[in-house]
Amino acid sequence: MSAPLLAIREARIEYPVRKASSLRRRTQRAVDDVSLELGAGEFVAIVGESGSGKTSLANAIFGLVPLAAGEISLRGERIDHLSARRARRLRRGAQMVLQDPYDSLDPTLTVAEIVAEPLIVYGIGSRGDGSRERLVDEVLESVGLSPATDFRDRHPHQLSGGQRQRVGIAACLVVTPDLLVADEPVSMLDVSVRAGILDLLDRQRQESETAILMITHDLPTAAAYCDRMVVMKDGAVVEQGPVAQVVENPRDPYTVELMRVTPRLRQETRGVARMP
Amino acid sequence: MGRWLYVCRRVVGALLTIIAATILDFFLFRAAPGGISNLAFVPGGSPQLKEALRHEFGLDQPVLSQLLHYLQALLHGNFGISYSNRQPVGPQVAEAFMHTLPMVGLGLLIAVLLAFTTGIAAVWFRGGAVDHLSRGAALVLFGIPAQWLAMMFIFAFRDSLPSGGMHDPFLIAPSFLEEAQDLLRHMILPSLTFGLTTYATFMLILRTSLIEALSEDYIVTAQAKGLPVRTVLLRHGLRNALLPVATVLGLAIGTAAAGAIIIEAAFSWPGLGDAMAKAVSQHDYPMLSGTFIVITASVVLVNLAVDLVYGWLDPRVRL
Amino acid sequence: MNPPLLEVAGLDVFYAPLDEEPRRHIVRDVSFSVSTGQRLGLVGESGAGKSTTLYALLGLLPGNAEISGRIAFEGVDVLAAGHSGLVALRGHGIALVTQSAMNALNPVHRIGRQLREAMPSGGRGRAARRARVDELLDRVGLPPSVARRYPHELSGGMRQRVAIAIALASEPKLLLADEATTALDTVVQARVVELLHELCTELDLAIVFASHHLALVAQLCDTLATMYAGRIVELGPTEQIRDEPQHPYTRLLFEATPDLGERKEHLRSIPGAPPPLSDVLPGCSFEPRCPRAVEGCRVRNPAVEPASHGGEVACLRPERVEAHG
Amino acid sequence: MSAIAARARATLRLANRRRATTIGILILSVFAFLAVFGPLIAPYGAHEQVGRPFEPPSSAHPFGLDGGGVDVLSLVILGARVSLLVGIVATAVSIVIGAGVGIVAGYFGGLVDGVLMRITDFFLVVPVLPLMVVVAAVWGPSLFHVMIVIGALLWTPVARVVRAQALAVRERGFVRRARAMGASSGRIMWVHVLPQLRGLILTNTVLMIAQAIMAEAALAFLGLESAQVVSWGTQISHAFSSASMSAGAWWAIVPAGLCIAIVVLACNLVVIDSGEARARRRPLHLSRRRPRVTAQPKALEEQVS
Repeated sequence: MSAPLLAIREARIEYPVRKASSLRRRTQRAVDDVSLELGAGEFVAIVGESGSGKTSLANAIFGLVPLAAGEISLRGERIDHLSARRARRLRRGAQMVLQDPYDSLDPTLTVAEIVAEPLIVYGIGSRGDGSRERLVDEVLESVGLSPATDFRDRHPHQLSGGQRQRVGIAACLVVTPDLLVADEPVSMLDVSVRAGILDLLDRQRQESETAILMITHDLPTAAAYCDRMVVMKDGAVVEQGPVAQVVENPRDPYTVELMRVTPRLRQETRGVARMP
Repeated sequence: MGRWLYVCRRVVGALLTIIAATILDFFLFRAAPGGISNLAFVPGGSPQLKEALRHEFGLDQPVLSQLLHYLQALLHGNFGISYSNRQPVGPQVAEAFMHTLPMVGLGLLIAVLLAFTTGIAAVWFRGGAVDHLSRGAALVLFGIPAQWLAMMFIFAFRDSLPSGGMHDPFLIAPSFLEEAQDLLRHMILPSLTFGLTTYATFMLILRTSLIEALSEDYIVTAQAKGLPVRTVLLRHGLRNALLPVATVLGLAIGTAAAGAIIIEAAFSWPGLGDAMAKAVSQHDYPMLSGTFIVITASVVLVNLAVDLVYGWLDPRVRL
Repeated sequence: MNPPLLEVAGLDVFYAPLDEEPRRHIVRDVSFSVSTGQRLGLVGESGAGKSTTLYALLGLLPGNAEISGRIAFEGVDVLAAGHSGLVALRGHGIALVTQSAMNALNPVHRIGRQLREAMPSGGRGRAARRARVDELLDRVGLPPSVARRYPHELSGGMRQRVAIAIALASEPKLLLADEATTALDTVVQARVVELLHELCTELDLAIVFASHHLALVAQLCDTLATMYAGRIVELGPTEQIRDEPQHPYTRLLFEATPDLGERKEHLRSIPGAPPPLSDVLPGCSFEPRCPRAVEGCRVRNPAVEPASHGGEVACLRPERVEAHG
Repeated sequence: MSAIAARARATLRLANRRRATTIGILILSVFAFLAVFGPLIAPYGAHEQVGRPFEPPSSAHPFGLDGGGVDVLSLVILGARVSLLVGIVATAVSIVIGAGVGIVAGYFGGLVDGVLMRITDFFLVVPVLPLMVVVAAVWGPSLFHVMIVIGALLWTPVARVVRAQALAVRERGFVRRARAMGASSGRIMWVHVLPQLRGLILTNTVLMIAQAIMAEAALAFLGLESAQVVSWGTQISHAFSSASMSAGAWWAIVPAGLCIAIVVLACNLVVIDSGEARARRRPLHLSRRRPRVTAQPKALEEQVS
């Protein structure tokens, strides 16, 4: 059996906390004993409220925060505790889509420079021969920013929110990753453009077998797009399974509660959910 | 609990800063090319004399024990002997400090009063004549060298107000009232110069912070409650604007100290600044070092006071 | 019949240019009414003019705003008295709850003080005011000890409850809520919405709830108004609008919003983006993005007309008419 | 051709919008011109006695003569060079130290940040001018010493603001993305962090020039600069020590101080617009200006009946 694309085993993440009343340093667990596997072409959502540790987990995959315990491997190779250089080579296959499209693009760069950055970092193509430019144009067209010549030289502030997020995705797809980690990819966008962005991610998965790990607090969106759902609370996974099972037959009390209080649009008996 | 820890940390921090400054002062005067270690030698003096001088100044001992000696002496108020008048520096510096205090105090009062009235008015009438006028005045005052303003005042009031010193030496057996009046007449120009040059920074900071505060959401909440404009402006706007003002005010005190030195030198006001200026021209290093330590310590302590006031103003302070 | 609690007719809000930008028309000819105990939801995307409409009702707009139209509260035309008429409504009859960011409460004052400040002045002793603080906190489900706390010591949900308590302090008849639950987690959000619902029924409070969260608005409100580019394009009873939206934008908005358990195949996005609010459009502002647009939509701005679901719609080709032939 | 015209028009429009900046730059250009070509323009030398002490302004000497019988106009023109030179050299020193410390501390954080900021805090709290006086006094009066001392002691505020901004940029999404990508620290600093700080550093540079010029004048006044140096600072100092005030020779005092005031004001004007424009775009929730209620109700007639 081949190794899964992404495997997180018993991961624990801790942050130092400084309290005024004590001079000793203490740590707080943001993620505690989380295990998770992701196969090629899978669309998995990590659902949780603020402080559930879902963003820390995403940061750990990219080595932005150290693991206190456990391991993370990509295609069977461990990527935690690695030197920056080796990790860079391995992580080329994993890219990150961020939440706030106003914030995730460098305002001083042009669209073409932003999209080309991973090519430069990983040393793909060379500067003179126009190969990078061709790649950039291709990927811009493929995310729906066409013709690419209209967008290449613009700065982020000259784009709408949805267009910015498309640029952010293009900057990931340009290196044809196997894994996209999308941290709240649509929560800052208007409802009317959300489906377009998610469809783009979904199409990428179907056409190129790219696995997608979406981190979100928006249960209905996660349920609509994902195959599998992982529910986190206070740093721990409380439930995971196929979407239909988690939504219709939740077992953990927290998941039950979450499903119950999520407002429904077409629910027959409308009204405010009563708290016990 | 958290508050007390904050206070303790600040007090310890301030003390450490003062100690570090005195150590810096020690090394500056000893290690630098024109420092005490060279000055103690009389050109052409016999080796015996040199040795005696070295011994007298303690220069034959290791640097660390010299430093400890020096700090110990400072702790007892012993700042050494002035080169120029052969008197202990300590009492002279103390006296000068007592002279500086009222002048700077009155100046600060002028600056703060002016800054608050015009700063609030400038925000309230934003973009209007008051705003432009007070901002323009602040910007111009910001760029005027204190010594130049002092000279202009001396020139302008050369027939009506005294241009230097603290007392009229020809006043014979004055009553208390006469004496106070005389002091005030001498103080008015230095204080005014100090107040005006300091005003600019205070006013510009207050204006910016107040604008910042008034664009926050809690101002909307306060207005939606139906509170009168005055209450919203003062209790919610100004109260929050005081936080950044306090932060920057502490730092502005250092700049103000610089102004005080120059102004005292210009008006021959017998305070710390004047003492420092005289020490420079007379190469009176013990005096220079003494005034430096006292000025630094005062500025650090004022900063400490500002920090403590900040902790009291902002309930979020814990660290 | 009694006059409605609040009646807004032909409300327009402009922003005069501050810098180099052109003059913007934020709220365009908005009319609606709210009666006692009614819960009206304003839905729309960012820049649709929801917040501006609410803030205009209390005269809380920045100095470069221009308001025109008619706003009547309990039958009295408040705009006739100019801006001061609106100011008079604050703390007397209409209250506001803003987004639950940290910033809505003053960070340097204790909660108790901020609550007491919001009470109508006069007629009450010190002890009575303190008792009222406890009562208000209890009303929103918080213990009396919260009065001695500072905002930064409270969680997001607690802060939002405090904000609601402050709004209730003046015993208002109408509560304006601007994205009041947006920054909260799902579970906390549900509790706050439940609290609002409870207050409406128990205190006979009317509420105007502005949010981009369609499902949430549909859950809380009995009446729904869809806003697009400054206009109310459709208004009517929530259930009817949900079941048979007549404005294409409303229908598309519903189709873009996933319901729990629904798969992606049912979801659609709306191509294009809202027009810049500086633009003077001769026709319908939704026309460039509308799948049903015809030539006439580009030149004629549709008037608000009664719709078959009992509400109103502003569209030349509403969906219902098409379906019936 | 038309492209050039369009560009010129755009520049003019910008100049009109940023009027204060434009005025500031124009004033600074005039003084920069004087600093470069001063010796060619000045009618007399800086140490040349051309008449009686304190000769009042006349057609031959429009600014009169100072206490040494030197032409004040020539002194003012020649003084621009040293004053601006001190401003620029000292600023270069302090910006390099300040921005360097700020960026390194802000980007790396942790222990590096802790150590650098303790040092910065110390120098931030210790009053700068007294320290400058002590250092300059011990080191001996010299123009070079003055420049270095000013530069080496004025960097702390720059380090503070640059660090704060660098910390903020570090938390921005695009830096997080670049780090997730595995980009090197050097690349992130150079491509992502530094460009965001450009405006801030530029603003501080301009303000620092003003501060350094004032500091030079202060040190000169306290006698810490060689009396032979011809700067605005030494002129004020000479005017003071030669008792121009009591001699009624206002012309010996006014020009040099005015020059300093104008240059400092011009520096402030250059940067004031950017801050004000940002502040203006953020409307206040409370201001004297009230929303205007226009055009009376359309449906008033129905209501009245």
